[in-house]
Amino acid sequence: MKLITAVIKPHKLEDVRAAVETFGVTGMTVTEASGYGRQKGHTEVYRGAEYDIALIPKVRLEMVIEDDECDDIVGVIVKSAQTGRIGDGKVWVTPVESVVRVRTGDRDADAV
Amino acid sequence: MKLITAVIKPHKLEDVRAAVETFGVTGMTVTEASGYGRQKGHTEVYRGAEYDIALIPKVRLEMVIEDDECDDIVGVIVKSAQTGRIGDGKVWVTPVESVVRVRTGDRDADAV
Amino acid sequence: MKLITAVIKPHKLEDVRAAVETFGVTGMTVTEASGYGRQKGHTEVYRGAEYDIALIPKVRLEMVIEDDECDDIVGVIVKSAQTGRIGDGKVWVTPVESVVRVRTGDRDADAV
Amino acid sequence: MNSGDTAWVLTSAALVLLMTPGLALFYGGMVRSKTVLNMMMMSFGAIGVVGVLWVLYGYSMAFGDDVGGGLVGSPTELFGLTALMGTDGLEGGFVSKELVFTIPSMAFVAFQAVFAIITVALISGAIADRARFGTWMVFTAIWATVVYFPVAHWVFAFDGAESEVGGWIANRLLTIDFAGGTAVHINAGAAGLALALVLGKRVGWKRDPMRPHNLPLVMIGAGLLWFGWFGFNAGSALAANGQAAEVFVNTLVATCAAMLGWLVTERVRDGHATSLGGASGVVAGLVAITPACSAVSPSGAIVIGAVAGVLCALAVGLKYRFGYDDSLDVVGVHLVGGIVGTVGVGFVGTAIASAGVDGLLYGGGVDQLWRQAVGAGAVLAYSFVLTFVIGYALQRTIGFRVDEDDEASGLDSVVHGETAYDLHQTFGGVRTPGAAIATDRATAPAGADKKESVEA
Amino acid sequence: MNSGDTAWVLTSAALVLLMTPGLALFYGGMVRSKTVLNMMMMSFGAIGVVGVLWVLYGYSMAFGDDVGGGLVGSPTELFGLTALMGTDGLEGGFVSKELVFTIPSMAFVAFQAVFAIITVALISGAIADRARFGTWMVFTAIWATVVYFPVAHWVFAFDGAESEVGGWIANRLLTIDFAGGTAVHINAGAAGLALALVLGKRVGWKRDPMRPHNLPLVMIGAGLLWFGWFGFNAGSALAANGQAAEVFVNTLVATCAAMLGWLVTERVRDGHATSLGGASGVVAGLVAITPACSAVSPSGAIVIGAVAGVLCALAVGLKYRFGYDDSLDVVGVHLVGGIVGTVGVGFVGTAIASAGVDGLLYGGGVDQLWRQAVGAGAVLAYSFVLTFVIGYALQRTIGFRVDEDDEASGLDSVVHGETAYDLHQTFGGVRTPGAAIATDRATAPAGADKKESVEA
Amino acid sequence: MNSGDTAWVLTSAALVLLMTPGLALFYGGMVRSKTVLNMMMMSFGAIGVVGVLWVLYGYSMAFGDDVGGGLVGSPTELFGLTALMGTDGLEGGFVSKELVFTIPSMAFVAFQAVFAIITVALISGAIADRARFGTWMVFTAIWATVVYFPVAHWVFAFDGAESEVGGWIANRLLTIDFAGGTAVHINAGAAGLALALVLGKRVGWKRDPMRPHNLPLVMIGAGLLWFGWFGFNAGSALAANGQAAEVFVNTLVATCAAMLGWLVTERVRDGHATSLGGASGVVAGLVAITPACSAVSPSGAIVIGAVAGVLCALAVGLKYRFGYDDSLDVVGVHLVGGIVGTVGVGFVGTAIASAGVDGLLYGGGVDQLWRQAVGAGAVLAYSFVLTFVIGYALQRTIGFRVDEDDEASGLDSVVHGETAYDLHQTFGGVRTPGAAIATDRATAPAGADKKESVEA
Ligand SMILES: Nc1ncnc2c1ncn2[C@@H]1O[C@H](COP(=O)(O)OP(=O)(O)O)[C@@H](O)[C@H]1O
Ligand SMILES: Nc1ncnc2c1ncn2[C@@H]1O[C@H](COP(=O)(O)OP(=O)(O)O)[C@@H](O)[C@H]1O
Ligand SMILES: Nc1ncnc2c1ncn2[C@@H]1O[C@H](COP(=O)(O)OP(=O)(O)O)[C@@H](O)[C@H]1O
Repeated sequence: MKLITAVIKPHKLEDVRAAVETFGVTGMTVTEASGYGRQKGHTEVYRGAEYDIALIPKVRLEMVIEDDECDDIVGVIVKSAQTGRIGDGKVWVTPVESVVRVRTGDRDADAV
Repeated sequence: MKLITAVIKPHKLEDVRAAVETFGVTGMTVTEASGYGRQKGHTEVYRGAEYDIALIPKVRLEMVIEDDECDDIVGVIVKSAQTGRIGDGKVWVTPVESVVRVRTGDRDADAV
Repeated sequence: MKLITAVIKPHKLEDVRAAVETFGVTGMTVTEASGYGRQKGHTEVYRGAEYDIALIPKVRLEMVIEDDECDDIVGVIVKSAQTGRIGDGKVWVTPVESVVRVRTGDRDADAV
Repeated sequence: MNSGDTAWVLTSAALVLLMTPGLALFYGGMVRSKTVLNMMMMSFGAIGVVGVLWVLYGYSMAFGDDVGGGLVGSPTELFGLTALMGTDGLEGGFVSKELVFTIPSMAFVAFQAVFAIITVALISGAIADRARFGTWMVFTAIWATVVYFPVAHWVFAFDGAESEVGGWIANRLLTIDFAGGTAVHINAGAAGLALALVLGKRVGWKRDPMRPHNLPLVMIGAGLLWFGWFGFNAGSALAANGQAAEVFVNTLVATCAAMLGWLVTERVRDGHATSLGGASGVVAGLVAITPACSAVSPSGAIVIGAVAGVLCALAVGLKYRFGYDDSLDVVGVHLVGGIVGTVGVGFVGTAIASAGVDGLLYGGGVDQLWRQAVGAGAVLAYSFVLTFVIGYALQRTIGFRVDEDDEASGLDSVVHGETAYDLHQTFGGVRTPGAAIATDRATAPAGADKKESVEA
Repeated sequence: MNSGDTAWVLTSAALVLLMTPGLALFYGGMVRSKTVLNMMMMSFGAIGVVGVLWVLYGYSMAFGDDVGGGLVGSPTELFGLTALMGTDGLEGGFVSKELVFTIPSMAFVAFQAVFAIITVALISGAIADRARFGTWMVFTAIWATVVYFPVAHWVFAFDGAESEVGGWIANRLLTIDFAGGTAVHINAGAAGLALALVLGKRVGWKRDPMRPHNLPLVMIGAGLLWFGWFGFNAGSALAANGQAAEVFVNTLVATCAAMLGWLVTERVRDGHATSLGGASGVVAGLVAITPACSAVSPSGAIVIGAVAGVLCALAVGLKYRFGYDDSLDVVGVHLVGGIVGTVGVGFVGTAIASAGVDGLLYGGGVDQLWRQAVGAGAVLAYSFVLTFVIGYALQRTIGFRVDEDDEASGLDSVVHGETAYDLHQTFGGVRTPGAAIATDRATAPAGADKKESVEA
Repeated sequence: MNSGDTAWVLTSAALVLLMTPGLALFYGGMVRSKTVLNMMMMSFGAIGVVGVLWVLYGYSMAFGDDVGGGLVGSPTELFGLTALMGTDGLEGGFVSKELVFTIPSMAFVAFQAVFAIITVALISGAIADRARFGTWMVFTAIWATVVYFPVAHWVFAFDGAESEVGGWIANRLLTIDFAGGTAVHINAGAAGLALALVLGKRVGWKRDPMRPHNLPLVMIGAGLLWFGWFGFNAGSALAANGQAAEVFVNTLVATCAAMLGWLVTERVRDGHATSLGGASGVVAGLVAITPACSAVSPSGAIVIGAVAGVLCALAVGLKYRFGYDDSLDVVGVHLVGGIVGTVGVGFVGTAIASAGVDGLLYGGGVDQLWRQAVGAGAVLAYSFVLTFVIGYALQRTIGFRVDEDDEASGLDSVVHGETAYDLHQTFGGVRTPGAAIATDRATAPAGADKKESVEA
């Protein structure tokens, strides 16, 4: 099993979800995140004092999937999350040794 | 070392924590998350316009633990987080190459 | 590639970021987290009823970086996040099989 | 008709109306974020129901001539209020034909309407997080009719004001209750206790942390309540005169003293003076000075306030000892505070105050003290028993308490189909998985049918 | 000069001033968290612009003697209001030399100023999330001058009050509009519709969920609006008399009925009675009773309220059917509610009310009904056409709508350079990457230059 | 006694009382989320302490006959206010025996009480996030006694109003300060500066971002302040007359102009017109028109407002240049705004205004100008010096500033044992690790003992 972690622009969440669903990914876990990178933040001014807001809102997705689907799904995520502008995010893959569905105790392929 | 990541129902957090503590797990990191999966969300209505709220509140736990305790602890988490109803969540295990305690610089088994 | 995950005290975020930047780490993903461990929380009182607030605010950083930089960067993080007091946090390293930059499709070393 | 008096009573009526939304905020901030809307809607719903009933027959039951041997005013006498309409027209300066003392009857109607409303709304604090909204709406109608309107008649209907023969507590027992320590606060407090017993404890009570989800909201509520309460108390003079001014000062200073009393109690006992304590002290002080505000000197007001602040701060712990889940302390604040103020008049009342008689500590003996105690006790007992019966009957018939799953999910989403906050910097207002919007009501199925599971 | 009347009108003016910040909260809570500040600033900005214009020439245009064949009052007659100053001095009790009926002209100036302000602010609800703030400020100035001041003259300038010859709707057509169903609500509603059409739909409308980000904020707003509205309606009596008291009761009870009407409609149709529905019902009821409050009995007020609650609850869905993005339902609530109330007087008006005539259902025939309909229609048409022209001209010249990227980012950060909430337990107020603070304005470049990309 | 005047002053007193909770919100929204409760409690605490002192001896010190060569009124003369009680009873319409002009003394007591309260509360903005709450409470008592009561005597005690011999600024120097530009705003502003210097800068000042955590809360506060300020200014006429009406209009329009002035300044300098700027402009305008509102024409009010808006927008940057951490700009807004208004009267005052004399620009020469400048300077100097001494003494004895760890953790949890918000959709109200609840106070150890470390 693999764990795909994707950090993307928030408004791309639904596009990505819809895209991976066609590959049979029916579950994922989503967290709010902030990103720091090439994309620059913006400036806010409060009573004349300027603040640079460098952290940019992102969404972080985690999907545990089967090994053989991995490359395809990464490709699908990249494609559906792409706007071509700086800050589109990253996708990375890490190995998973086992996964369990809490409700049933099912393991690995049966668990996702 | 292993990293156990568990996505569970929020109200099970304390049960899980208490359960793993008896296995000597004294630390963990908790994040708020939202889940998408078999469990369906609910509908909200604002001035007659309906919204399906599909993302369901979950809690995401991370514990770095020693290799030999791994199976037991996963078992304990699954047991203590189970309600038997759809949406109980997932637990997955990934390999950890090293871990450091920031305060002391202790490494690996000493660090957790 | 490796993924460094660091759970640190919130007010150390900027120190860590500045420190790793000198090692060429130009991007990272940040999430709000709560920690449970040796560090004890505090007590709140509402109309005479006491609550122990055990979860302590932390910041969780993720950086995907190249293998050979890993040890140095972990060292730098530990150093810059250290206050020497309980609750300084943990840093752990997990293997990454591949990473993609969404904007360009660049892979691995080019992607971060 | 006196235009200055009328101006003050109209202003006061508006001030008291604001108290109920203020209460909604005060209560709403104290519950968990998953039930704040339900908490607020119990107050807003009470406004809707009681406001309409008041105009139809409530005012008549409270201020009409005695029927039923003094139990209540005649509900038909002023039904629909048409009898109170009529002015002298443009040339006559629109002076009202029907007066209560120096003000138009209609101004008195409005002023008393908002008293009825807030009394009912106060009760909701005792049953936070677990009541069916529909049943609550039915309860407000029945309770107002069977409990509040009669009690208001006893306490507020002075002989010769609106009708010839008024209530027994005001005119025969001669309990001093200037602005409603008995009719409003003891009444609501006793009813809250009864309902808390009927509905039972919240799931997880004493185990799960049910701390306030938004204390600034509580503070906004407390501020608006305090502001509005000047209308409640000083407006009860029904005139802009020296009495109203004395009452105003007493209301201000008793509240200050109560806040300090509560904060000091907390600091000594818990080690922290809290903002929730400050806000609670404000309300406790306001409650306690309500019956007493025209019968004490400013120093007496300080005493009543300080005592109420300390005692209520202690009393909110009673529920843990006796095991009733009076969620937002309607008993600890309104019942106890109401008793402190009502009985306190028997101790620190003074004849130099505009409507006072000398209490025990001012050499007046126990005469007034027993009048105060009997008045308080009568309202307490009546309200507790009747409310228990009404609540029990509703629970047994249409059901008053939601089921456990819905309670765990939170009433906002289950009952009202809403979420209070959507502050996500990231998800907020972006499409999220499955967030299809059905807006054409003709084709969409009803929302209730779609609900599958919200028990996460 | 009558001091009681003056006290009441000054109080009412303060109450109505509060309505605009209340509206800012009501509207602000309904948008997404990324535009709440912009939404609020549209209201606050309207206060600033219209307040200044009112003093300069607005009051004069509304209440000066007819010029232009009755279109408007003379803008120069009372320019700067200096002509209305002057009192009898300390010995004379500072009695005002210039009166409107029994109150100082200046009190009337203040009271009417806040009417002008809120009418303009109301419009902003129709164009949430997408208007350039600078253009909005220009729009408020033009719209107040070209639309509001003339319409206020027609409806509110009674012959002989401030000036000799007043407006045609008030004095010739004899439409009954006690507190501004036409001049305020139909006017703002029609203008909102026109602007919504000119600016077009928000990006993602009907696709992305644009649910309210903070419903307790909406409830605070609704509470303050209700409170302030007593000044709006009962203050329009311009005296503390029997009429004001009748109006007060009608305003209270109609609102209660409307809230219940809206909630029942929702419960039946959607399966949930919502808090947003309760708050919306409150506003719908207040809107509808505004023109009618001095012309109906309390029972008539219940009818008008209930009808408005139900109809407005249905009308807010029209935008989805007809495809205009009236974001916060200025049309569904203010235009529809205003029509219900204005035309409703033709049905349930009654001569026993202080300023009423018998409507159709009270045997009065259709005479008043057509007067009401014509008054409503005239204001609606005038406002819609003029607003459309003004909006279109602004869009074509300086631009009214922000570009798509800015709209997606949210106007708060792009236009105002601010974020509404910083509630992060962890990041809040700790240094975050790159959070350098430039405070010496002399050396720092202007903020606007630094903005690079906020389109995430 | 005039009932209309009394109604207006009672209403005004309630309005001004509301200003302090309004200020709590205004200030509370501007700090970081970890200190919002502490910020609000500094205001609420001030209400408690000053309210009680006022009744005991404060009113007497401010409005009793001169003692100490005119420094202050006699503290014993009206101790406890019992001397002001007494009415003509029911038959006499409860007319007060003691009057100030046409209103009951007690109404004046209430009205002036809330002035004392808000002045003290204003100071807290200068020392956000770092003051010990207990010491703050002690400070409020000392400062009110030693600084405010005397200054109020100088400025507000007119000969023959409450007592025979009043204060020197009001009666001898003849500075025009209608509603407290000197006694309230310059006074609080100078005190804020002194305390900011005594306590020193916050940890991380100029380095960490300390942006407002909740701007809608700031806007609610600004709205309530504006609303209440009509009582502050127009209520200072102590009557519902032509003067009150003029003052009302001036207060409205100056604020509008100030808001526009601040927004334009920001737009030009920073590229963004902000909501915080709008709210700040509102307050700056209200401050500046406070002393001037009865002495200028509406056009003059526009000038004073606009100048204050621009100057205060610039002045809030001074702290960065001179290096004092006046956290929420008590100096930049209240001191500067107070000076603009007080000295401004010397320029744009006009004799046609009810209490005005011609200023420099109206051909009145410099006579009034120096009176204004001397009055302003005297209060500024007295307040600054005394406050510095009081603050320094407290810091050296019981300690005024919290330690660094507590400051980093945030005062809410450390000092008050509370967290302002618990909005977590997930954790909120579910059991979290170790969340044991101790509710039986008899057995539980005090909370303070349990605190181990909150310095994360
Ligand atoms: N080395 C990294 N490790 C983890 N996350 C990263 C890393 N670099 C960037 N990110 C995440 O990816 C996001 C986009 O990166 P950025 O450099 O701004 O743009 P791009 O990926 O288009 O070059 C960042 O906001 C951050 O959340
Ligand atoms: N493939 C996956 N990868 C990561 N998290 C998942 C995955 N599938 C489900 N989840 C998480 O597990 C939660 C429960 O899954 P769900 O399918 O609703 O129920 P169950 O696990 O009981 O079948 C989801 O809300 C989501 O957070
Ligand atoms: N086994 C673990 N796995 C993951 N995170 C942990 C683990 N133990 C501790 N942590 C995280 O590290 C933080 C600090 O740990 P703690 O035991 O309090 O102090 P220290 O690391 O200084 O001994 C915790 O708040 C938690 O977020």
